[in-house]
Order: sequence, then C-alpha cells, then structure tokens
Amino acid sequence: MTEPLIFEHSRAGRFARAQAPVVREEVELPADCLRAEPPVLPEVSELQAVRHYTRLSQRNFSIDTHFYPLGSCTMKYNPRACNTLALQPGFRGRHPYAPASHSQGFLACMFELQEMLKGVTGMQAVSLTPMAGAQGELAGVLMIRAYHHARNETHRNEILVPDAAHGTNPATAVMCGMKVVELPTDADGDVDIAALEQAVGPNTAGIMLTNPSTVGVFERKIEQIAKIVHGAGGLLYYDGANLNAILGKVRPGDMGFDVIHMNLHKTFSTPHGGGGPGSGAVGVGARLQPFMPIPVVGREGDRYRWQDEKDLPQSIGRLSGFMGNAGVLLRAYIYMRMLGQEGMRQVGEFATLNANYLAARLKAAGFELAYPRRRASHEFIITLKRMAKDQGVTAMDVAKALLDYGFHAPTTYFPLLVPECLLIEPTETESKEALDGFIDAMCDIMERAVRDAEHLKGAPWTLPVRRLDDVRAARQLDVAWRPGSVDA
Amino acid sequence: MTEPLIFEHSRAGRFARAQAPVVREEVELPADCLRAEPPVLPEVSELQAVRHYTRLSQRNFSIDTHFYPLGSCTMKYNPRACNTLALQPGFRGRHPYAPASHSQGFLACMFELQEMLKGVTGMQAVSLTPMAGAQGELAGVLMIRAYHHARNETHRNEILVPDAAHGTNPATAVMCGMKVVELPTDADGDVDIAALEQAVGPNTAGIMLTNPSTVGVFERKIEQIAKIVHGAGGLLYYDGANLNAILGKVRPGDMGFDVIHMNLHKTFSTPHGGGGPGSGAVGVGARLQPFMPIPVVGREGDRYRWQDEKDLPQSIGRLSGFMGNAGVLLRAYIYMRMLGQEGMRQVGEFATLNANYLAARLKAAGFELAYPRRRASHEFIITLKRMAKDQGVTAMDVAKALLDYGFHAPTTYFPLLVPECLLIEPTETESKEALDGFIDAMCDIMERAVRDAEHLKGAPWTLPVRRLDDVRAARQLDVAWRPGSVDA
Amino acid sequence: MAFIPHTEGDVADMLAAIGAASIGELFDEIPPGLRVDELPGVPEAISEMAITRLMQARAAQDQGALCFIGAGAYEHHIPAAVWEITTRGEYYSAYTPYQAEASQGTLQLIYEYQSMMASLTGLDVSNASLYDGASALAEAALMAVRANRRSKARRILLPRTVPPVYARVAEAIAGTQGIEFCRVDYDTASGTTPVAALAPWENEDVTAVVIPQPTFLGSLEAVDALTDWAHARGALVIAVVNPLSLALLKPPGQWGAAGADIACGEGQPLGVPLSSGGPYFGFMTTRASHVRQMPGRIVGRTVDLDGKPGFTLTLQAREQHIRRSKATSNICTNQGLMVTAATIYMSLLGAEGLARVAASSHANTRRLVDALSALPGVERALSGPCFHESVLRFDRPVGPVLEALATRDVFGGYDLTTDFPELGHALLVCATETKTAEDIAHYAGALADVLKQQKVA
Amino acid sequence: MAFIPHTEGDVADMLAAIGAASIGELFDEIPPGLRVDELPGVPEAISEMAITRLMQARAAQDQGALCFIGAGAYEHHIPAAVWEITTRGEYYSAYTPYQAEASQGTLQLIYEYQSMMASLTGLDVSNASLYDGASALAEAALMAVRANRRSKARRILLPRTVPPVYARVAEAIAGTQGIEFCRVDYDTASGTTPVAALAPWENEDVTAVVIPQPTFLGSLEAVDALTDWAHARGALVIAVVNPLSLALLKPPGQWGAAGADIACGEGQPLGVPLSSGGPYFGFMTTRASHVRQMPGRIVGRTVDLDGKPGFTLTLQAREQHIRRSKATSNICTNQGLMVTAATIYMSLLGAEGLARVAASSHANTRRLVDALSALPGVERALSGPCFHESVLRFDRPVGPVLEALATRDVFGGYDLTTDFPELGHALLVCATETKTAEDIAHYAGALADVLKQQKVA
Ligand SMILES: Cc1ncc(COP(=O)(O)O)c(C=O)c1O
Ligand SMILES: Cc1ncc(COP(=O)(O)O)c(C=O)c1O
Repeated sequence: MTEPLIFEHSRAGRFARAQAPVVREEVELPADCLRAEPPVLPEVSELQAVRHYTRLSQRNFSIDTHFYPLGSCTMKYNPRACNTLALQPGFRGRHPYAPASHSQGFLACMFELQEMLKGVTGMQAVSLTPMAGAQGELAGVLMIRAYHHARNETHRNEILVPDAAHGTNPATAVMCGMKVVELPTDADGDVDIAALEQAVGPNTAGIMLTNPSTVGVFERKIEQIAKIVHGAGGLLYYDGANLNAILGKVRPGDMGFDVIHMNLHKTFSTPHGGGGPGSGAVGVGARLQPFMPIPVVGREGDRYRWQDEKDLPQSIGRLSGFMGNAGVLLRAYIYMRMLGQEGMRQVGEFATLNANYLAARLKAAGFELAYPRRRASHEFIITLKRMAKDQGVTAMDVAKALLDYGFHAPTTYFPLLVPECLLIEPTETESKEALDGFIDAMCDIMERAVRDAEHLKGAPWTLPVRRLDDVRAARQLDVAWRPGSVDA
Repeated sequence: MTEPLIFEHSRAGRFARAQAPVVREEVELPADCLRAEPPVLPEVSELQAVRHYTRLSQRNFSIDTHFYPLGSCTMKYNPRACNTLALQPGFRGRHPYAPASHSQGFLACMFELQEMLKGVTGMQAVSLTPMAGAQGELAGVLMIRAYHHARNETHRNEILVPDAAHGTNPATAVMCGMKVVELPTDADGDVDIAALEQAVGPNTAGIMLTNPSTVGVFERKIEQIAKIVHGAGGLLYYDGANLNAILGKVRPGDMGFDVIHMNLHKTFSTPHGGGGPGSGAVGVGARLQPFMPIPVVGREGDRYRWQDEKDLPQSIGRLSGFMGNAGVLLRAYIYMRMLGQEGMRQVGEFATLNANYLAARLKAAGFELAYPRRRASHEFIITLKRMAKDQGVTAMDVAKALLDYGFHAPTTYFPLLVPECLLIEPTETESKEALDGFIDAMCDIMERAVRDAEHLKGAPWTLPVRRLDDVRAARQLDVAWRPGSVDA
Repeated sequence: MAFIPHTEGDVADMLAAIGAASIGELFDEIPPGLRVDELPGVPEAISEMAITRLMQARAAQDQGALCFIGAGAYEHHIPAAVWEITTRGEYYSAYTPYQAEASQGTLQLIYEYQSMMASLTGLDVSNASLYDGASALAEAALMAVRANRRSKARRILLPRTVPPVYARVAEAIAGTQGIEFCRVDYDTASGTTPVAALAPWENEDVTAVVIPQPTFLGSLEAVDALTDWAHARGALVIAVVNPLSLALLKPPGQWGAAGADIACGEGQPLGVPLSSGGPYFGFMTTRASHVRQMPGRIVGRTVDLDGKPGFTLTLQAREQHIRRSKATSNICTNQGLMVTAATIYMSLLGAEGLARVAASSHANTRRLVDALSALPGVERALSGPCFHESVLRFDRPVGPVLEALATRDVFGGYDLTTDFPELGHALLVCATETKTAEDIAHYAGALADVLKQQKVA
Repeated sequence: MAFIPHTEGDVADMLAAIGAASIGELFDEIPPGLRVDELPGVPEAISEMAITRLMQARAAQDQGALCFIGAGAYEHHIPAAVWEITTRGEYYSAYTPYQAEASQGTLQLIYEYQSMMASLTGLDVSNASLYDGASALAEAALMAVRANRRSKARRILLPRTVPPVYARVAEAIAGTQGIEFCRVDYDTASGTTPVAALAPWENEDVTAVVIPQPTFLGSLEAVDALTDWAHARGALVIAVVNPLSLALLKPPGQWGAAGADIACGEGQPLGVPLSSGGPYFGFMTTRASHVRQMPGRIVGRTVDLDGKPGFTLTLQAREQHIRRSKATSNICTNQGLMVTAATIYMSLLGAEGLARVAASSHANTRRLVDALSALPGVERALSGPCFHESVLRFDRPVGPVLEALATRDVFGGYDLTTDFPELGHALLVCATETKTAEDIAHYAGALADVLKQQKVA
C-alpha cells in the first residue's frame, strides 16, 4: 500500500491540537511586514501525523532493522543509552549561551571527550566544532592554508589527493581555494610513490589521505609518504572516515599526520539519522594547534570554560553558529566511556575480523576481490565486472537484489577506479550469523545471475516500490508538492 | 520473511552487553539454595535484541499505524505527551514506599485525578487502585457484598446480568461468591423490564449494567431499572467500559448507579499496550464509600497523604501490592488536563457522531444493523447472517479480509446474542476520511462476497502469516520453546 | 478540539448522512432529565506545553533521594533499549492480539516471554501475565483449589514470611470464595519457616502450601523440605518467587523431590521501573498437566493455511469471554506492555547478565548490612543467609530514624514494626546493583549522624 | 565485549576461513613500529548503569534556570510526539537514502519537508538541509556567486544586523574563495538597515545583498525596499530568516517586486531542542531557476518500473560524490534527523499552530520588555516593532547584572556590549511562548533586586 503525502491527509480548517498555545495572541506589527496568506502546511490531527510518520518510518531499512554493510559509512549499532542520556532535559534544554557557572556538567563531558579523542588518535589537541566529516576536512585544509600563510608561503596552493579519495576531499580542497592534484593508486591499492614524488613541489600545501584507504587496504608506505610530503614542505591531512578499522591498533598521529578529522557518527557510533547529523571533530599536531577552529573547551583548576578568539588568536575562526553538534558529541562521549580502552581495541580487531571473513568467504564462493593480495581492513571491494560482461547483471542489479533478501546494499560504484564494484563494510557489531546470511544471499544471486538474470534486473520485487526512475526524477523535476498538483 | 525466535539468534557463550555489572560478584549462599544450570535465556548482543524486537513490532497493527475500530475497546489516539511525561525520572523512579514528604508531586496528581473522575461520573468518591476493568468489577461487587453483609443481609447473593453483558461481568460475580441471574435483552436492545421485575427478589444483591450497553445503544429505561432494583434492596453496578459514549453528556451517578468502574485505558486514553496495563478505577455513591478498596489519596490542608485501613476500617481491602497501576493513572491525569471540561464533552459528542455516521453509511450500503431503530452510541453492531447464509462468508472472513485493506477488524462474535456480528467502534479521534476508507473497504468486501467468496475465506493474503490454525494450537499445545525443539 | 479531527464541513456532511440536525440530536434517546452541562471539579483545558511544565515540576519535587527500600519493589538498572523499544507505537498502542494475523509481533513476543519464564522457574508453561505479584498469589490460590481435585478443604497454608500485603490481597480477592488462608508461623531468629511450623496441619486436608523464596525478610526458606512436606500430604505447592533471584536460586520446578506445582510472583524486577508501585506484572507458571486450570491469556505456536509457523491466543475456553461465569478468572486486560519490557530486558541481560545483577545486589546488601550494623545501636536481626534484603534491629523506634534520614534524602528502608512487632525495632533494608560503595558509605554516615542526634527512646 | 557479538567459537571458525592464526595477524600489513598498545587518556570501560548515573548527575548540574536568552537559539515547546517518532530506529539508525527503494520513509519525509519549506519561504525549491543557520549563509553566499553570472565582483553586502557569528562563519568558510563581505551599517535608533546605508555600493558591482528578517536585534527590516534596491542593481537577494517568524511575516519569495532569490537560516525553532547549540539544521530555498546551483541533497518525486510514485535523491550531479572538485559544495552528511523532527513538528502545529507560537512569543517579549523597562535604569534601546527579541539599555554594564541574575537562576539575556558597543550597555532579551506571566514577573523581580543591590558603575 502507498502512504499518501501528509498534505493529502490535510483538510482546511482542521485544528485538532493540544500542542499549540490555546489562543492566538494579537500581533502588533506593521501590515507590510506580514504575510497575506498562511503557508501551506498540513492541517492534520496529532493522530494523523503520528500515524503517517510512524508508517513512513516502516518504509526504511536501518541498522535497527537490517544488516547494513554500506562501505565507508560504518553502519554499526548505535547504543540506545546514548540517545536516552543525551536527550535528558538538562542537556536538551541547555541554551548554548548559558553561563559557564551553569554549564559545568556539559563542559566536563566535552573536555573529557577532547582528551579521549587525543588519546585514540595520538594528536596534540582536538576541536569538536566541525559538524560532519566534510566540515572537518574544511577545517583541516583551512588550517593547513593558515599555517602556510602564517609562514608567508602563500604560494602553497596545491593539495594532493589520491584518485580513489572520497568526493568530499577534492570538493573541500577547492572550497578552501586550493588546486587539486590527483595521485594514481597502484595495483595493490597503495599510493603510487613514484607519482607522489613527481607531484610534490614548492607549491605543495599538503596531501589528503584516508588510511585504511577507500579501497579498503592499509596504506603500507605511509611513513615514506609522510617523509616525502613533509620533505617538500607540505602537511598531511588524515580523513578519519575509516578510523574504525584501526581503532586502538595504530594512530594517525603516530603515522605522521599533522591534522585529522574523525567521523564521530561512524567510529564512535552516534546515529546516522537518515543523513546526519554527524560530527567531524578535528585533531591537530603541535604545528597546527594555534589554528584550530573555535570554540574549544579548556580546564582551569576544576572549572571548565570555552576558549575562543582571545585564546586562539590565529584560529581559522568559527564554522558553526555555536559549538557544533553538541548532542552528537554527547552520544560519542557516552559510547566511548562504555567501551573504554579495551573496548576500543576490540572495535578495530573485530571490524577487521568481520571484513576479512566476509572477503575470504566471498572469494571462496567465486567473487572477485579488487585487491586479492591484500588484507582487508574493516571493508573491502568486490568487482562484478565479469557478471556484468557475461550476464549483463551490474553492481546496481546486485545491490537491488540484496534488498529483496533483507539486506541493505553495500556502497556501489565507489571508489570510481574499480569497475562494477561493491564496497562492503560489515562492522564489528554484526554477528557471524548475519555475515553468513549475507554470504548465502550473495551466492544465491550469483547462481541466479546465470539462471534468471531478468529477475535480478527487475529487482527489488518485495519493497514498497520497485526500481525508481532516476532519469525522470532529474528531467521532470518534482521537488515540492503544491496545492492543486495532482497526485500520481 | 519470518522473524526467527529470539532463541534462534542465541549462541552459547555470547556476552556482548554493556548493561550488566562488569563483573560477577561472589555469592555466599548455601549450595542447596542455588540452581545447578542457568536458565535458558537468549545469548544475544544488544543489536540483535534491538533488531529482533524492532522487527517484531512491525508485525503488529496498532492505533499508531492503523484504524482499529475494535468495539467495546475504545481504541482512540493515545497522546504521546502522556507517555513522555509519565516516564520522567521523578515519576519512574519513585518507590511506592517513598515517604509522603517526598511524594507530594505524585500524590497531588492522584488526588486531582480522583476529583476529576468524581466530576465526570457524578460519584461521591473514587479509588484508583483496581488494575483493570475486571478488577474494578471485582472491587464493585465486593463492595456490594460488603454492604449487604454490614447490614446483616448475607443472603443477598444474586447478581443480575444482562445476557449481552461482557464476560467479565458474570465471571466477576462468581469470583465474589455470587450467583449469576441472566436477564434477556429485548428486540430493541434494552433490558427486558418484565423479566427484570420477575428476577429481583429478597436475594438480589445487585445488577451489573453497561450503559450504553454492549449492544451499542443507550439503555433508555435506566431510571425505571434503578427504581426496581433499589426497590428490591439491590444495588446498581455500572460497567464503565462504554463511558466514552456519554462523557460530558450524562453521568452514571445521576442515573442511579451506586458503584462504577471506569476503564481509564479506554475513556481516558492511556495506551492499551498490546493487552494492558489498564486501570479500572472505581467510583462510589455515599452508601458504598466506607467499603472502597484502599489506598486512596486524601488531602489535609495543603498536604496529601495515603488513606488506608485506619481511615477506612470497613474497606474491602487491598487488591494490589501497592496502589495499582500508578503509571497508567498519571497518563489518564495528563490526558484529562489537556482535554478539560469542554474537551471531555466533545469526546462523547464526536465518538457518537462517528459511530452514527458509520452506521448510517453502512446501512445505506446494504449492511444490516442489529438495532436499526436505535441511535448508535459510540459503537454499533452489524450482523452478517445474510452473507453467511447466502455466500458462506462469515463475520470472521470479513474481519480477516479487512486486514488486507489495512484496517484492524471490529470485535467479532460479541455480544453473543447477535449472530455473525461485528461490533464497530470508530472513536472520536478518527477522521471522516478514515471512516470513509473503511466504508469503501466494507462495500468492496460485500461486492466480493458475491463475486469471489473463496478469496475472502482465504483472507488475509498480505500479512506476515495467512489464517492461523487455532484448533491445532489448542490440540498440539506448543506454548514454550525448549532447547532442542525443532523449529517449524 | 484537542485530538478530534473534524472540520465544520465534515460535521455538516456527516449529520446529513445520518439525517440529524445536530450532534445534540444524537443523544435524544437519553432521558432529558439526566443530561448534564457542567462537570464539577474538572478544570479548563491546558495545552501540552502547560501540562509539560506542571508535570516536570511535580516529578522534580519527588526526586533526588537515595533509596534503600525494597519490600517488594526493587530499583534495578533498566537498559535504555528496553523502554525505547517497548514504547514503540506498534506495541504501545495495540491491544490484546485478538486478530492473530495482525498481531504476530505481540504474539511472538509473548511466546518468547512464556518460554523464558518457564525456563526461569523450571516449570512447563507460563501465562501471558496477571496484574501484579500480590494478585497473582490470589489467582494461584484459586487455581490450586481447582487443580487439587483430591482436596475438599479449600485450605491454603500461608507462611508469615510471604509479603504481608500479598496475604491481604489474597484474602480480599479469594476470601469470598470460601478459601481459608491459614497463617504459618516463622522462626524469629532466622526469619524462615521451619517444617515444624506446619505440624498443626499434619493430618488435615491441605489444598496447597505457599512457599516464598526469598522471604519478605530477605531470608531463604528450606524449600526442598517444605515442598516435600506438602507433596507427602497431597497438597500442591505454590512458589512465590522473585524472578531475578532465579538467576541464582534453585527454580521452583526443582524444589524437593517433585518440584513446586505453581510458581508466581512479581515481575517488576525484570525491567519494570518502580513508578510508585505500578504498572508491574504478575507472572505464573505451572506444570503442563495444570495448564487448563491456569488463569490469564496463553499464546501458542501453530501454523497458517500455508503451513507457515505463527502464533495465536490459545486455550481461550478457560477465559471469561468464552466461558463467562465458569471461567478460570475474570481477568481480561492484563499487563501486556510490562511483559514486553520484561522480555526485552531478559533478552538484553541473558542468564549471565541476570546472574550478575542478582549477585551484585546480594553483595551490595551484604556490604550495606556490614556498614550499618557496625554502628552502635544497630545489629543484624536474623541469622542465616539472605538474598538482597536483610533485617536490622535498632535500639530505638525505627519511624523517627527513617524520618530523619529522609530529611537527608536517604530512604532508609521499610519499617517492619507494624507487620512484624515480634522482631522489635526492625528495619528491612535493600541495596541492589544500583548502589555504589559511596552510596552505602553515604547511608552509613547519615545514619551515624541521626543516631547521634536522636536520643534512645 | 560490549556490543561485539562473537563467541570464541565464532572467532576460531572465522580465522580458519580466513586462514589466519590470530586476529593480530590481520594487522600484519601495518608497519610494526606504528602499532600501539595504550591509549592515553582513555579510561576503563564503565557499564551502562554507571554512565547513566554519571550523565544524570551532569545533566542535573546544568538544569533549572529560567532562560530569557535567544540570540539565534530559541526555547520553544516541542510536542512529545516529535522526538518519540524521530528517534524510532528506522529514522535514527538509517543513513543517507542512497538505496531509494529501501529508504522511501526518509525520502518521502524529506520531500514533504521540502514542500513545507518552499511554502513557508514563498520560494520554489528547498534542499534537504545544511549544517546550521550560520554555515547556510556561507553556502548561500557561494551559491549566489555561482548563480549571479552577470556579476564578476564576488561582492556580498552583509548588514551588521545579521547575527555577528553568521558573519564570522561566512568569512571563515567562504572567505578563502575570494568573496568580499562588505558590512553595511545600521541605524542605532531603530536597529534596522536603512536603504541609505547601501549608498556606498550604489554604482558598484554587487553580487548579492543579504537581508535578515527579523534582525539579530529582533527588529524588522524594510525588506521590500532593500530587495528592490538590490534587484535594481542586478544583485541577488539572500534572505536570512527565522522560519518560525514566517508563520506571520511576509515570506522572502514575496519581498519587494520580485522576491528574494535565496532564503536560508537556522531551522532550530522548528522542533529542535536547544541542546547546547546543536545539532540544529540550516535550511535553504530558492527559485526553480537556481536549483542546479543549490548545495546539498534534493529529493524528487518520480515513478518506479510499474509507474507507481516514489521518491529518490535527484540532481546528484551537483554533489561531491559525482562532481568531486566541481561540486556546488563539499557537504555530504547533513542534518537529516533534525529535518525529520522539523517535518513532524510542522505537521503537528500546522500554519495556525505555528502562528500561535509566533504570536505568543511576540506578545510575551512585549510583556517582558514592558515589565523590565518599567524598572529604573532600564529602557528600551530601539524604536520600532520587534518580532520576539528586543534590546534593553541599562544604566550600568550588563555583565555583572547577568552574573547576579544567574546566581538567582535567571539567564537574563545576551550581552551585546562586545558586538554592538555603539548601543551602550545593551542586552538582548527574548521571551518565547514557553514563558508565563509568572516567569516574566519573576525575572522583573529578580532584576529589581539585583539593580538595587549593585551600584551603578
Ligand atoms: C572516506 C570519507 N571521507 C569523508 C567523508 C565525509 O564525511 P561526512 O559525510 O561526515 O561529511 C565520508 C563520508 O561518507 C567518507 O566515507
Ligand atoms: C463492556 C466491558 N466490560 C468490562 C471489560 C473489562 O475491562 P478490562 O479489560 O479492563 O478488565 C471490558 C473490556 O474489554 C468491556 O468491554
């Protein structure tokens, strides 16, 4: 059954609410400031709204309902305690400008979170303000830029980025006024060192790397890379999207990175919320510490306080209206306290175990690994180019078919350099049974591709809708309902 | 897809919890007190439990997801604020034996709830302790019994009950050591007065009535009935399951009832919870006040306190370990405050409007009303005896077919005196559109009964399971999973 | 109109379809003299915002003390996931699963619950819940009378170590059906029921013997001996147990040579918040042979038309909606949502987790008793082991001590003076796994203070 | 192992399948010198119970004051249903709807959100959210530069009445791309931007003019005149608006003769709790003709293989994962869950409900201003109407007054001294619909007290 739009549940003149003030007070404002017609918002009862959005929710796959091995996204279990505790009235109701005298509870959490993040990354200082990974990248590249500018090396305007990098890396570099220099990846997934040596130069501002990289392997020559880039006067940026793979095992600070972001919504398990909010907290080495985005939390004796432009006059400034996604930070804090040292080490270990098990089993079943000579990190890539060629069944078809088996699809067609690829990240919170179920489904699909390719090309068959027409969506753009628009 | 039992997700030796104490402390107890083998409980991770019970939840129809016109049950919207507020730590964490000095907030709510319930029912006093309607009935009949015993009329051991009464009425009377005398219902759904006059006598303890009755009409001769029963020395018990129909319009106290129960989970919209908890608060007239179940909340000056056996030495006693379903009572209190006087009046009015509209439209569509000459109260009965005879399609088939249309079925086969009946209660929180959708479905089914009766007999077709084998369930009793039991 | 979705146009259309001129007309069968306009004592509506503020203030008013009271309701940590899932609309706003096909979620969950309770108590079958522990005992007594066809006496032996309020509730609910509850004395030194205390009924017709474990006083009964005594005389055994304790203690199904016949009790410790005493839930399990005498809903596993497994209410012929005056009980609405919470709680904790909670509660209570009984004027009242409650004896009346502790935001325990006068100035204390070493030290410090300031009476 | 479900047997089986001897071996490609054992500063694990207790204590520590601060984050009543539904696992634990067929819930909700925001702002199209209001302005500036092909200057006029932090954030984010933000002065008597203040750029190439409504100071700009000024010079208009105010105020799409081109702002007032400043969400709407320049996700309605309507992410060619270095923005993860809350909030309130909240906030702030400015030493600083914030001028420094109020658990407002020194001892106050007459009287009483006790500096 389709669920109508909330606007189709609406009836003019309905007002069945207990949530609004009981009267409409008079407003004394000049007429030319006021709107002539009310906005078109739904006129529904509380029950209708609750029913509609409850029913809609059931049309989602989610970690809480399905195995969700979306590569690069670390879809692991989000402990419910984090939500319950972060939403307590004392936290939920705290105004961002509440005086420090009435904020010590919150500030204590933030300070301790900074400290823990320093510990797990090996960085010197942490700023929590970036609101997602991409904003963390922005902060990082701005800091690199500020560093060079402070040293009067304003000509350094090139950022090196591997061709397999996430799209946010080059997009960010450009937003910071940098030029992007792409680096090729070698056959085993490492950065091509010869090409790197060629690429660095007097204009090198820095390099952006993910390690383990987006092709799912650990960059083995990281120390060599650091030496080359540092030698050329550049700095190293660490994209922390894949930190889950190495948590408690090896730290970006020790690898030679000068600045990193972490995706707290990935490694530290705050929920993904159907597309955010996240947090892209940044960590810095000593050289970049003066440039950190503000505010950060400092401690003086047993009191905590915000540090701002007065404390960090060289800061790249503010990236958000207040201090970033505080509620997300609280969830990360709670999660980290429940894991502790030992728990964090286990995260890296079991994320890696799960990925390598899945890779080994799929390989044994006849799937082609993109980097068969390598260990998987917490994720790995299979390429379906043979299936696409032989049976015309693409990575997209396999992804959609998996939905019918009750599994969310892995990431598809990323990284771009591997054809017909699936990037598979099981995470440490999935059981062996869940992995085995996924393997069975994949084998079934492989067998079906030979026997009944059309079935796969028509998938999914069991979801609320069958495959959607993306081309039409972009060509006949319908991005807002309007009164009178006929419902399809 | 079926969802396995939680036990099938279990693996020996799994312990992936943050919720238990981090160590198992030593226990110094005699060996013969201890169990040899641990109980068989699931060994699953937090994610597995969350995923399993989230997925299971999606296999329910509920008010929050479906129109649920279950007659006699008042399945109306349960405002979410009631839940959120009743679960605040201050309420959730309050121990039942917390001293009164630390209970004034809670007690104030309970006292005011008692007062409001007196106001809407016209009774003299209210005790909140009964934990559901049936326990309210038990309290009521025990009070009637105690009253007669206190007057040395111990021979009064007969309770009159209309044949259409809910099963809890006769069952309760028997639990109180009473004999049940059944009263016939006349062709228009009223109590047969002649039969009543015959039935009353020196042994009459009282009568149990629902008004509007379980056949969905208002008992018009209620004043006459009161006169007859009181004249014979009996008392009148009001089963408040249908209070929603007349809320704010007419009060049981004014009709002559001596004792009533209310189903707070129906009229006052606390959730039904998949089968409770409810609350069966009782109200009494002056004669029965001394016999009320304890505890009740009293006020002295601006302090509240529990009243117990010392205050009410003739009380029938305690019916629960503490004070009944306090959390349910808080929800009812919050709901009543949000409705206020005017809101409560509207409940009765719109519940009645919805039922009469639905009845009129279904009648116009060719369905047979059980009491066509009567106004519907908040619910009404249709009988499908013609369909059963002509097409072999029973009330059960229609109920199951409705599920395929996305509607929960009305109550079936109750009251027993109407053959092939559906008892339909839409409640005031459903919109006209929802009712119209239901009417369309009913018409469709009626038409289909002629065209394709087999389809209806096979319904439901779209739910997680098709029609279940009740006979097998009772014959091959499987009411607990055991390790090693093969999964079907 | 709060929660009522009708527009003016809807009302007009609907009245036209009915053929009525006004909503008022729909009430024309009600004798005019009975109609009311005012509802005295019912205030005007307030918004959700206003009630939120009011209820926040009232909740805050009662909050903040450290609670060492048990006495039948126990403060345990409830994992956040329990109530986040339990209050999902699909569980929260559904009703009794009468339409099995549309209620497989609730039904499967209850089946799982029944399985867990059966294993926890060591018996075969469980119902889907009763109201609470106290009323469950009343139902168990009534059930025992039905099940023990050999006995004519309707006589139930009820030790004084059973929670006093359970005895009162059983009396109130079952007393009018000619059931005689005979109180059995206990040994004030150990707080347990010696087999010798049953001697008066040695040669009587006894329908059932109730055996609590642990007792209301926290002590542990000699359940094997008591069970065997009962069975030797053809009496059934009704176990009243704390389900959490069964993570460690011998399950009723294994008591004595043959095991208890019925187990019941208060389900609250399994994931249900204290919330002023309710809603909790009563549980009941029994042998397969007695299942048709059991009150309450029961869910069974069966198959659908296609042979696919599924779940449905079963043995409904025991219940009031079918059997009416001959039903096993009048219970209808029970405590479904609490069972939902308990099932999720048990799944999250598992056997090992429950055992840790139980062991930690046991250890903390021992620590508490050690700390308090080290104070002058306070001593352990009972010899022998206890589970997670224990009785202390004071050199002065307990009431004023508790009051003084309360002003220091410590709830010191449950005053036993009224129900157990023979124990002297006795206080029942409890420290579950929620109490830290600091909490216990805090209590001891506050008590030392109070005892110093108050004169011995 | 917290949250890690593997049994020992599982680990052995899995290692065997991999062909590795130990989990440690799986890390053998990492240079040995880089491996760590200790994580300094990370404490030992604590249980859910312990963290619960800790976080309850910390939350309680910060609670209990009456808050009259606005300044970009507003305390509104959020209906309970909003977050009970928003935190359902299916919304909460899903991610960006890359697999449209498995994400129709989130996708349809976003489509509904886009529709509501378009109507609220009077523009054609909305994206699915940006990080927050401040960063949304930065993105709007970048977008204006792309969209205004006529302008070569990359010059954006930025009135001082825009929240100061928005200006700083815009500068930090967009400043490195050669965008020149020119600050426009305001009239200190009215707290608004006179058209005359734009005179310096009369004949310059201006890419866009930012117009706040209401201003940071609560005042109302002459939006029509400012908009027309901009359009007359080929500049685009970027409206920075409080979405709640749009229940009453003229929507940006209707400003002046042609309407603003881009509207953006902070979504927090629409059902998002204050929570220390985030997560909130930035919104952005624009004309249909600019949609391809808009940053962020966009959901479109389309049909499936069977012609059934459905929803999917669209125009992805604007985004970083397709366009990489040429994308409209680097944004990826946005603030989806906040949008979920806002959509449910707007559905529950409707246009009339939002208008009541807005009107009530407006009326309460007027009452507050009346009550406070009646005190000696306090006066209204600005002439002209305000929405739901207003500036008061004191006869003494504001800082110490606020500190003294805080000790009385009143947060008196936002100190304007640093950002708006020309206004003197100025305080920005706000009383939303959450404030009662008693609350306002309480503030006035506390302030009277403080003013009496503190000497005028
Ligand atoms: C490798 C990589 N880098 C950066 C990002 C961007 O992070 P965010 O989405 O939090 O902005 C992602 C997110 O998917 C990623 O996978
Ligand atoms: C008419 C009637 N009376 C009594 C009851 C019993 O109420 P409860 O289920 O709350 O025990 C019901 C419940 O369905 C009912 O409909």
